[in-house]
Formats: sequence, structure tokens, C-alpha cells
Amino acid sequence: MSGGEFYRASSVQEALDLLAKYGAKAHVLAGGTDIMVKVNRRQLAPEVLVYIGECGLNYIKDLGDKVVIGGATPFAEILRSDVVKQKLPLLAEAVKHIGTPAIRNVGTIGGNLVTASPAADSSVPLLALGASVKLASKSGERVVPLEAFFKGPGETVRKPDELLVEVIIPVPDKDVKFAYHKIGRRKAGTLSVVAGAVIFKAEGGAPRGTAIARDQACYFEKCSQARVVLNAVAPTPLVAKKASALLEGSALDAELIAKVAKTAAEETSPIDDVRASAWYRRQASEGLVKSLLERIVA
Amino acid sequence: MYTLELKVNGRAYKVEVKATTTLLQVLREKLGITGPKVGCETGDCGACSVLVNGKLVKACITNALTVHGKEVLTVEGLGRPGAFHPLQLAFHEHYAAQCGFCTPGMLMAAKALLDENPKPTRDEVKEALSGNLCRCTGYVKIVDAIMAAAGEKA
Amino acid sequence: MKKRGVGLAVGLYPTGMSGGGDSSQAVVKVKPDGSVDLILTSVDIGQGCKTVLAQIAAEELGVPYDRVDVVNDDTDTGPLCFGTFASRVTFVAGNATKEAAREAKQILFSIAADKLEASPEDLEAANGKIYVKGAPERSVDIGAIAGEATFGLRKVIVGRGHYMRTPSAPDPATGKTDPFATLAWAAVQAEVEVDTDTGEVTVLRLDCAYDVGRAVNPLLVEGQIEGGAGMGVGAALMEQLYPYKSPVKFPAETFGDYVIPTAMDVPDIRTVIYECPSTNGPFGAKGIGEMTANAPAPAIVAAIHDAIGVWIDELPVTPEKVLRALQAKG
Amino acid sequence: MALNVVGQRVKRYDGLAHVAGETRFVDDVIVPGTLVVKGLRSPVPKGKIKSLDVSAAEKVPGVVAVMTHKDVPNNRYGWGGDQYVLAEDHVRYRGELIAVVAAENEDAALEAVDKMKLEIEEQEPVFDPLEAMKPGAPKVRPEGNIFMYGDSPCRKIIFGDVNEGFKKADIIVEGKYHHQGLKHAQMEPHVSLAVPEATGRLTIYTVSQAMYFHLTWVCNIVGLPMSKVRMIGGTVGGGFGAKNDVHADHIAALLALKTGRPVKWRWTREEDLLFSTFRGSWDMEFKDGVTKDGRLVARQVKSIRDSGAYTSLNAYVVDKHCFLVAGPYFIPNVYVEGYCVYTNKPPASSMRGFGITPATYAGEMQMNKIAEALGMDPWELRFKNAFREGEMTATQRVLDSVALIETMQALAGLVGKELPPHLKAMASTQKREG
Repeated sequence: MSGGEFYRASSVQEALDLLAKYGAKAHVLAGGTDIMVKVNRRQLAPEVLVYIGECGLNYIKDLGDKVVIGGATPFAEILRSDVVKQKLPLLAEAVKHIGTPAIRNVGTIGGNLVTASPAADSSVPLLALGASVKLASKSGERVVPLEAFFKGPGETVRKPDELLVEVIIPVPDKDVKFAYHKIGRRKAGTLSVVAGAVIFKAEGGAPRGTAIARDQACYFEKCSQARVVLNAVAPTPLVAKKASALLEGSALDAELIAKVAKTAAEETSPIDDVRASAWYRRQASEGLVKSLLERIVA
Repeated sequence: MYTLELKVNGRAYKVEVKATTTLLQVLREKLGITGPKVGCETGDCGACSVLVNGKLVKACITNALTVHGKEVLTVEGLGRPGAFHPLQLAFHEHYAAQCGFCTPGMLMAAKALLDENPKPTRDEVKEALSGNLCRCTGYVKIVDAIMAAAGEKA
Repeated sequence: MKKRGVGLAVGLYPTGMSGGGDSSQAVVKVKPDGSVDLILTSVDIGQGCKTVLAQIAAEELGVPYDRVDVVNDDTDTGPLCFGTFASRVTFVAGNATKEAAREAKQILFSIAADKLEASPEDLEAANGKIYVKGAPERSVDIGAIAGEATFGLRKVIVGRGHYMRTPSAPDPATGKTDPFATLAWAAVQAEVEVDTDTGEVTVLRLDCAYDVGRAVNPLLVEGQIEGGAGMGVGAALMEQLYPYKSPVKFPAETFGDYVIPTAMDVPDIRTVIYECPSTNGPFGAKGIGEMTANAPAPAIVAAIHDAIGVWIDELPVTPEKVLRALQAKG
Repeated sequence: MALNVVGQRVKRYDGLAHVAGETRFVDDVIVPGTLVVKGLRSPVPKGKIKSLDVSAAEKVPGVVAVMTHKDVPNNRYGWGGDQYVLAEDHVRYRGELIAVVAAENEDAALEAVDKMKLEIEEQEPVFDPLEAMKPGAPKVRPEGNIFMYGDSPCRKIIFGDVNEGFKKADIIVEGKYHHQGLKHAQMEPHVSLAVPEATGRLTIYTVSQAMYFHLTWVCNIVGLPMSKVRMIGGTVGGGFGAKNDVHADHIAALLALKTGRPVKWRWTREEDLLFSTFRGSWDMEFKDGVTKDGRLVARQVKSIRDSGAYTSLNAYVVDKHCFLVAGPYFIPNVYVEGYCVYTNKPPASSMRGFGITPATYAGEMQMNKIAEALGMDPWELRFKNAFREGEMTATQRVLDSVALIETMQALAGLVGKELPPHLKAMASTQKREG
């Protein structure tokens, strides 16, 4: 193990050239919060490291109806961004719970997605918001919806010569309702046991703070653009499609909340691991989705 | 081997490293700067925390070559006897250090916080320290010290 | 839904090795200007024994705290100490230190007695001076006496201390034994919030009262109490070496797997120290190091019961156990 | 007694060194030419070593020495004297050390470990102490799975007559509790640096919490008198009981003597979490007899300690537990059995609180359940039973400087709990009524 090769890409093009040259031998290094742990633990001896931290992929752009974030943008930048705070508050909320401050300073949104952990923290808000990722290679670019990006634990549709250069996030309507929560084993610096987000556009019903009470039949007359997302409960971060479909076009009442939560839990396929049992993950999925919906209507 | 040029605590260095050498290995093994500690080597404990261009990082999982051309600040550069940083004095005054192993990293996390947010709340301090584990203190007096230093800085 | 509750737990803790027989020794050496070296091999693992033992030596010798240096790093110079465990160092090494300081002081007193025209038994030392009891104006400087002892009288001003509790083996039939030097006492109240949907528990506060005999340094005692409380939170809620009680499945390999509390997990802690001096410790001190990690966990479990009406009899109380208990309750 | 320094909040003796980052921990001692250590550890929790061939390891460039148990002058050590420096014919836990290598760098040391050829016949392990106690369970050690206190498989404490006590009780409250296995999780890893001197002496920079114990063991293992070994330590980056057992000093010492070079062994955090000593778990059964007015009249306890594969401090831990498991209360009738049971885990040993931590946990769970069963305020129940001055523990120790009542009163003041007048007026020095 003499240490392999290190390349500092000064532009995206240079990075793509290196990936084209070395293919599967190359490991893309951004913040290193995943790769360097594996190196230290002797689980990985990369032949080629391609460092993309200073190649122009650190940006957040406001394009009106969407926000695009460069693949090598650290989470701390996303957290600081006024654009994200104003237009993507769900993402801002979720990013607060990623890692710890030092990890967020270097850990990048692209790295988090490409690593493809079933527990990837950024996947939950991004799937809820219907984000896509742009993959670039020497031979061109393609945009893949995030839902189609993950294939399994540690596996994505990214080809060895491709680089995740951008995350594209549609800006939801201003009156969209959402909630996010991460269950970890402690309050910080922990992989999620289950994390979830619910988002939908509500029509009818009373605005916040008025007297539409819990005992009234209906909180909102119609939900649309609904998504229920969970992570760490399936081989990939999960969009609970059936639960989302139940919400879509429906009037939201206590009965539907219970039904959506139960359905979301049924869509999970969790496993036992060091953090929690499959039993708990399924139970907690139901409780989590229920409490997210209740928080929205409260 | 690759040549790495960096500044640590204001002084310029040039060292030879491998593609996978960590910043912590450079500091401790090549430069003899032992304030940052080896606690876990997985980025979990924070005993190796330093600032790179003013930003808090875990030196144990920072690839050294990504620090090329940058400035590193360790506890040794924070303040020295006779010219301690207010945070160091506050840590001493408030008994924020017991065994002292996490202290160098803890101080750097505190500095990173106060540089960005000079008047934090207690909860903001706790959040800023959340990547720095301490098994001795229960964090109470560490938070006390940082709150006090924040007051003094104003 | 989030529910809150409070819970109480109390406890006791023995000072020193159970069964006795554990030694600590100390040597106190007075330099020609009255400065003091306290030499031993008691280990400071963060609890602060260098501070506490220096205080005890300073008190007994009547010199300021900053005139005592502690040399505890070397078995070539330091005499025997069994070690830093069993909440024993303040008590056992403290007693040895006090005895060593007293012996050194007696050498100084024997010289000061002539100067002050008093008997050594009538002398006291404080604030760097030796003076006649009841007549503080009749005093001499400890530094001056140390200088004269060293150069005038060619004395080596060294005191020796050794403390060891007589061993006591339990009777095989009844267990009858006198196993500890003294007991310290604890009472802790916890307040928690439980999320009944997810099973998550948040400790909102821990309030702690401890009898430590004599707090040689209240700052350090608080440090022990707060640190122990943090460890108690870990044991109560999250730490688990062998999940599912199965050692081969999912052993923790990193600090990401074996989770201990972060600054965000430990609640605000209030502390009150009660002092009921021991009859046999240095200045009445008792051991405090270990006991602080004990009462928080049962107090937290009791608070969870107060919040949601279930008893959880296995630590840690993970969200899973909370949900299972709530389901069993129906 | 007027005190000048004792009782003062003086600042930490080494506080300024800590905040300057100047406190020198063992890993901060840098000696040029120091060799690094890696170990071959058992891949299985239980097995018989059929063969071990280290010849290929010795040939790896950069390797300076390889050691097996044959190179160790005295291969047995530990608080119980039953541990092996390097495994001989059997391994009893996953991670048990079998061979070690000293090399110029980590890569060479790791390559050498990879090249050691170990043939091991895996045997059926037992992990759960409750299973290990059953007749016919796989044996962790030939002599059996239960530590013997003389002729007895358990420590027994008998005070009064527990059966008579239960007869006087109005209610019986029973409970079973599990206190999990825990790690110390001290921030400073296990590490040792051994430096041979030209005089034939050996200097060891140690993280030991108990330097003289480690000095004694190292001298015994390497076969040198205490005059030839010097331990330097005294400042440790957290211990909590982790550093009472010797983890690295003896190996660094052996390899330094063998190579004549400075040798450092720093355990990785992974090794620490998986293979170092820990707080063994406890399974505890309580049966308490209580009168209607809240007096405990009988307590029966059976406790089982998971001790891992070797004795270490476990027998002591069980003793300590048994002596005080009846808690901070005067209970006239007590019966306790404490078992120290071997399993195929790393040796459990000391951790902050020893056997009192699980005793406090289970005992206080019982008190809160008793209070609930009686419909009594948990504070009142404790005041009623709290030890008074001059009363006796279950080991017939007469108590002085008793202060539970006063400590609870102090807590009540802190939390703003209004105690009823009779509890406010109560004192440990008052003789118990009845």
C-alpha cells in the first residue's frame, strides 16, 4: 500500500477527463468524510483519488422556479444560504441534522447522494422536493430524477466515468405544507434510524392558528403534490408511493392521517442492524409519518 | 509522494505526503504538533479538530493534500502562555477541562462558533460542540466557559 | 404525542477498595524556601487528584496552594499507590498526603519552637507562617525556617505518609465483613419528555444532590457530578455494547456505532453538595468519583414511567423498548 | 476547624497546560526510530489453535520482530492471574491476542499480520451468562463457567432471616432487571511506549490508572526486577476503569526488549471497542417484602455478572455488588447471591461504579415500583427506609457519617419540592422508631 495517486481537478472538465481515463479505479474525493474513514479503517486503498473540492462545483444558484446546487457544495454552505432558507426551508431543516458542524463544513451534497447509503440524510428532503441530479461525463450530460438514481445500498445509476455535478431542486409553491424529523440514537452526530419528510399542497381548510380543531372532520379539503419519504427503512431511501397516493387529491382528516402512516410503514422493508431492529424501524415509520402529519395540521 | 505546502499557526511548511495521508498525520508525525489528538480516526470524536482557512474540520479524516496552500490553526496557534485566547482562559476559569484529551479540539470548535456567531445561546453552543465528544465533564462547564468567553469578547 | 414526567433515585457509594488492604503512600519534601514537592504515583485520569492532593498538602503544611508542586509521573521517584479506582484517591492518597505533610511540618515545628520559645505542640501553620496557637503575632515565616533547617541544621525536610485500611475478608457463610472506609450518599431527580409516536426520550433536566463528606474542591466535585450525570444519560438511553444481547451480531466498531452522549444529549444539570464529614477521611472527605454515574439511569427510567405509565426493566431504554412497552400496555 | 485551602474552588493544577494543548499524553511522546506494533487476534470467539506459522511474517521488509507465546518469559498475568499474554493452545474470545509484530511502519506490520498462517479449530461458544450457567453448556474454560468463591459458586450475604421477613410483609414486589454491557469510551485510546536504555533498564510511558500494578505485572511478564523498569505516567486522557487492566504496556515492553528499539503500541478505536475490557452486563432478580406503611422488611437478590472469558476484576466486582446491593436502606432481613459467570467475550473488568452501578439501578427500580404499589410518594418511601446513624448494613457493618436523609432534603430544596413537615424534621442522627 504505497498510497496511490492523487489528482487535484482544477475544472469540471479536468475531473471528467481523469474519470474517463481511470474509470472504476478512480475515487472521487470531495469532503472525504466517507472515503477517508474507509482509508483509515483499511477498508479502501484507492488507486486514484480525484479531488473535486476546488473545481468550481461549489455553488447555489437561484433560477426562479428551481434552485441548483453544485455537487461539491458542502452542507454548511447550504445551511448558510438565504436562497435555501427562503425557497427550500425543508432542505434547510433537514441539513441541520446532518452529521456535526465539522462534517457539514466539508461533507458535500453530491458525496452524500453518490455514497447511496440507505440512511443518506440529504435524500429525504431532496426526494420529497422531487429533485434531480445532473451526471456529467466526457461524452455528455444526463439528468436523472433522484428517485431513479439509487439502486441499492451503495449503488446508483452513476457510471464510473460520470460525476454528479449538480442537484436540481424544483421550488415548491409558497403555501406548501411540510414537516421533517430524524430519529437517531442521540441528538447529533448519528446516522438516522429512520428519518422522514411529508410534503403536500393544501387547499381549503383553515390557516394556521384558527379554530379548525382536531375534533373537526377535516383539516384540509384537498392535498396535492403529496410526497411521503423515509430513509433507512429500505435498500434505498424510500418514496412511499402508496402513502403519497393516498394523500394525493384527498381531504385530510384524522382517519386519513392514520391510514397514510400505516400505509407508509407497510411500504418499508427494513433490516436489523447496530442502530435498530427492523421491527422498530417499521413501527417508528408509522409513528413518524403520523406525527409529521399531525405537526402540519396542528 | 506529493509535496504539500501549507501554513500551520502562521508558519509555512513543505512536507512530502502520500495520496491518502491525513492532515492529522501531517501535524503530529511530520510537524510534531501534538495538540490535535488521535481519538478515533473516523471523524466521530473531534479530538483532532482544527481550523482550515477558519473552518472547523476533523483532521483525522481530512486528506492532507486537500489542505494544499491553506492555513491551519491548531490549539498551539490559538494562544500561548502569557497571551492566551479568552476561550483558553475561560476554559481554565470554569473548569471546562478534566482529563484534557478533548480540550484542544473542543477549543477549536468553540473558536469556530464564536468567529461566526459571537453571541450564541446555550443551545447554539451545544450544537456547535456536538461533534466533539467529552466523557469527563457532561459538557456543562464547557458550555459555561464558552458562554463566559462570548460575554467577554463583546 | 409528547409526555413529560419526573423520577427520583438515590444511592450510596463506598470509598476505597472493597475489602480494604489498598495502600497509597506519599512523600512530602520541603525546599529551602518553603516550597513543597508532593511526590506520589496516584494517577490523574481527569478527576483532578493533582489539584486535590496539592490542596490537602497545602492545608496541612500551612502554605499557599501555589507553593505545592505535585510529582506523580514516575515510579522511580514516587512511592506506592494502588491506583485511581474505587473512588479511593482523595481519601486514601489524601490521608497519606496529610500524614506526610504532618511529618514534614513536625520537622519545621521542632525548629520554629526554639525561635518562638514555645513547645512544638503549641504551634500551628497557616498562610506561609508558623505561629503560636492563640497568639498569631508570635510567628515565623515557613520559608525562613525551611532555609535554616536545610542549611543551618543540615536537615532533610521530608515527611512520609502511608494509608492502608486493614483488610477484611467476608465470612464465607454469612458474608459478614467490614468492607469499606466510609459511605457517600446521592439523590437525583430527572425530568424527561417521551414521544409516544416514535419512542424517543429526551432528558430535560437532571438535578443532583451529593454528600461528599468534605468537598476538598467544590468545583471539582461538581465536575464529577456533571460528568457522571452525562454517563448516566448514556447508560439510560443509548449505550449498548451488545445490541440484542447477542455478541456476534452488530458489535460496535466505531464511535459512530457505540454512541455516547453529545453536548446536545446531556441536559442542564443543577447540583447541590451536602457535607457530612467522614470520621476517617482527610478533613472529612469521602470518595465521589464513581457514584455520580449510578442514580441518573434509574431516575430517568422512573421519569419515563411517570410520563407514560410503563416500567422498562432493561437498559438502555431505547425508543424500541418504549414502543414495545406502550403496545404491551395497550 | 477553619480551613484555608481545603474547600476552596482553586483552579485545576494542570488546567493551563490542558488549555494550551501542552499536556503530554503518551501518544504525544515522540522518540526517533520507534517501531509500531500490530497484533494477530483470534478471528473466532472460541477455538483450539492447531498451528501457527509466522515465518512469512518475519520476512516482510520492515518487520523487526515477531513474537508468540513461546517468546514470553511468563505468559500468565492479570488481576485473576488467568490471562495469557499471547494465546497458547486455546482462544476464548474473538480478538484474543495470539501473536504480535514490531515493524518500522504500520503498513509493514499489517502486512506481516496478514501473512501469519493460523489454523484454528472453531468450537461452540457461549455468550449469554444465563445459558453458560446451565448444565451441559459449552465450557469457556475446562474448570467450568462459574467462578468459585472457595467452595461456593456464589458470594452469599445473609442478614437476619429473609423468609421470616417476607412473612411480616404486607406486599411482595418482585422484579427482574438487565443492566447492559458498556464501554468506558475514554477519549484517549490504549497506548504504550517502551524505550530500552543502554543501562539495561526499560522506560515505559503508560496510560495506566494503577502504575504500580502495571509495574508489577510487566516485571513479572518480562522477568525483570522493579529496579530495571521505570513507569512514566500519572496523567491519563480518561480512564473510568478501562486502564486498570494492562492492555499495551506488557507487549510494548516485550518487543522493546526483544528488538532493543523503542516500541509504541496504540490500539485503534475499533480494537478498543471490540476487544478491550468493558462493564459486563448484569441480570438481577429482586424480591422485596414491604409493610403497608412502607417499611422494607426483607430483600432477596440473585445477581449474575457476565464476566467474559477471564477473571480480571470480576470476582471483586461481584463482591462489591453483593456487599451493598441491599441499597442505602436499613433492611432487617437480607439474602443475596452473586455469581460471576464466564462467557466467550473479552474479559469484563472494572468500570466506574463497579458492581454498585447495577445495584443502584435495580434497587431504585424496585423502590419506585414499591412506591407505586403502595400508592406512596417515592420520596416518603425513601425517607422511611433510609439508613440512620449507627445502623447496620447486610454485611453487619455499623455505619457512621450517614446522610441520605439530609442529601434528599438538599435535593428537595434544589428542585423546589415541598416536603411534608415530618420529612423536613427527619435527621439521620435520630434513632429509628419501632
